Amino acid sequence: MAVRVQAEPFDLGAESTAFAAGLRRAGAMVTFTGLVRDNGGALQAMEIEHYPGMTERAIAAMVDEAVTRWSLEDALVIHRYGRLGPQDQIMMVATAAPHRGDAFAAAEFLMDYLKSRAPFWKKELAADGSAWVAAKDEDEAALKRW
Amino acid sequence: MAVRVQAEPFDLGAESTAFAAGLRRAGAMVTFTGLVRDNGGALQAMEIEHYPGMTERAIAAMVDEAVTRWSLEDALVIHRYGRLGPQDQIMMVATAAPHRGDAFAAAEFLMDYLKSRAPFWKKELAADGSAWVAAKDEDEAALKRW
Amino acid sequence: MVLDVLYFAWVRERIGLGRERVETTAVTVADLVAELSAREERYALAFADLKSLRVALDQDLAEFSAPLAGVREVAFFPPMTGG
Amino acid sequence: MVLDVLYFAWVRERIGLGRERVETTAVTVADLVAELSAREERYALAFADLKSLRVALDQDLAEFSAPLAGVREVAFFPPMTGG
Repeated sequence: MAVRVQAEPFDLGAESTAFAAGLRRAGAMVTFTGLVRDNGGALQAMEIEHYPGMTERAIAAMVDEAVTRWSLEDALVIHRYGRLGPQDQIMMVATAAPHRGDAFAAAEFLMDYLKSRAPFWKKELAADGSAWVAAKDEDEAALKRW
Repeated sequence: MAVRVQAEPFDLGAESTAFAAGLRRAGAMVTFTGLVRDNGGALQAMEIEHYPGMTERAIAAMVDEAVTRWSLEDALVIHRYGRLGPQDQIMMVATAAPHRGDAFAAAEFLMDYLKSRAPFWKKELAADGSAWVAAKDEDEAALKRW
Repeated sequence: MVLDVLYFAWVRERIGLGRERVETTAVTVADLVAELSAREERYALAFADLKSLRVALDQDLAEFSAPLAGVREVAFFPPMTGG
Repeated sequence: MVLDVLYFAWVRERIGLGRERVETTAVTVADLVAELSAREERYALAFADLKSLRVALDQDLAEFSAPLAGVREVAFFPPMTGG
């Protein structure tokens, strides 16, 4: 299990390869990657602010919870902060389990919690100004299924 | 959209990188990778038989169906056949969509259909003999949710 | 009518071949199964439990009650285990 | 009691700083919010709508009714938008 919060880009391919190489019993591996959407070309950059200390702590608690709920061989969360450009990779989650149901459920659970319970805030910068991304009701509602 | 049925191994990292590099509007990318489980060390190899022609046709139909159901920017299915060893990568699916719900749902839909509707058959070879893997009721039942 | 008949996985192993050409007057898949089963013990054995078998006509899944008119390729196999 | 008070995202922007030390006798988070809001307009503005705010005590999410006894670090921020 690993959690990394970093400003630097990560290499999705290399991370996927390394995660897979560490598996010994898994039959299923899922990755999720979040990308900066450029909203039809208007977006110049995205600034991601976070709460150092609480971020790592909150994500580690989510991973621990996922491990108690599903049969996971491994899990990885990488989340960036700082300035990102359109289509840059923001974050990734990887999960591995004996069966696909657990790997998918754990990845979706982690994503739902990262969306609404990890202390990150996104600001979109466009030619006509900047705005903080508002939390969506549907993201809060998504937590209820777990 | 791409479907590949092949005997050769694939490079999960390189495939993930290439898939991500082609995206222009996606906010979410999901990959699933299926691995040969070694059942506690007993498994020597897995032989995967398939129905050339029907395999490609059946998978392409699943991808088409996924595209009509969800807002997908891209989808990829790679599935191997032939002889594989423990922890070898059997297959992968990748999906990309504006939002995470569509990317996850499409990946799970494709996996459920690949399990029970793509003409592959797995045989497990162990020191004490070989046996065809039986289809699971739960895999057939999983189709009902779509 | 002449059909290409294909067998996969344990159906192939029981019958002892993966593909053959079959001259038949069968109207449905079920008729063809009855005809083949009557031929030899190995066919009867492979087709003993139709619930554990699937059939594809020209590479599309079908029912055992489906008509064979216009069909060129029939495939018999156990439930699929992909993914 | 002396607290480290942290502000993030638009709360930080409205108040104009990311972190300060606050000497207070507030019993609950709500008391602290009232005290800060009474200080200056920019605080009152940032805390105008508590429903659009979240609070963490020593890096754990908490309610505005939570007591501050034993707490060292209080953080105010909008609903999170990670992932």
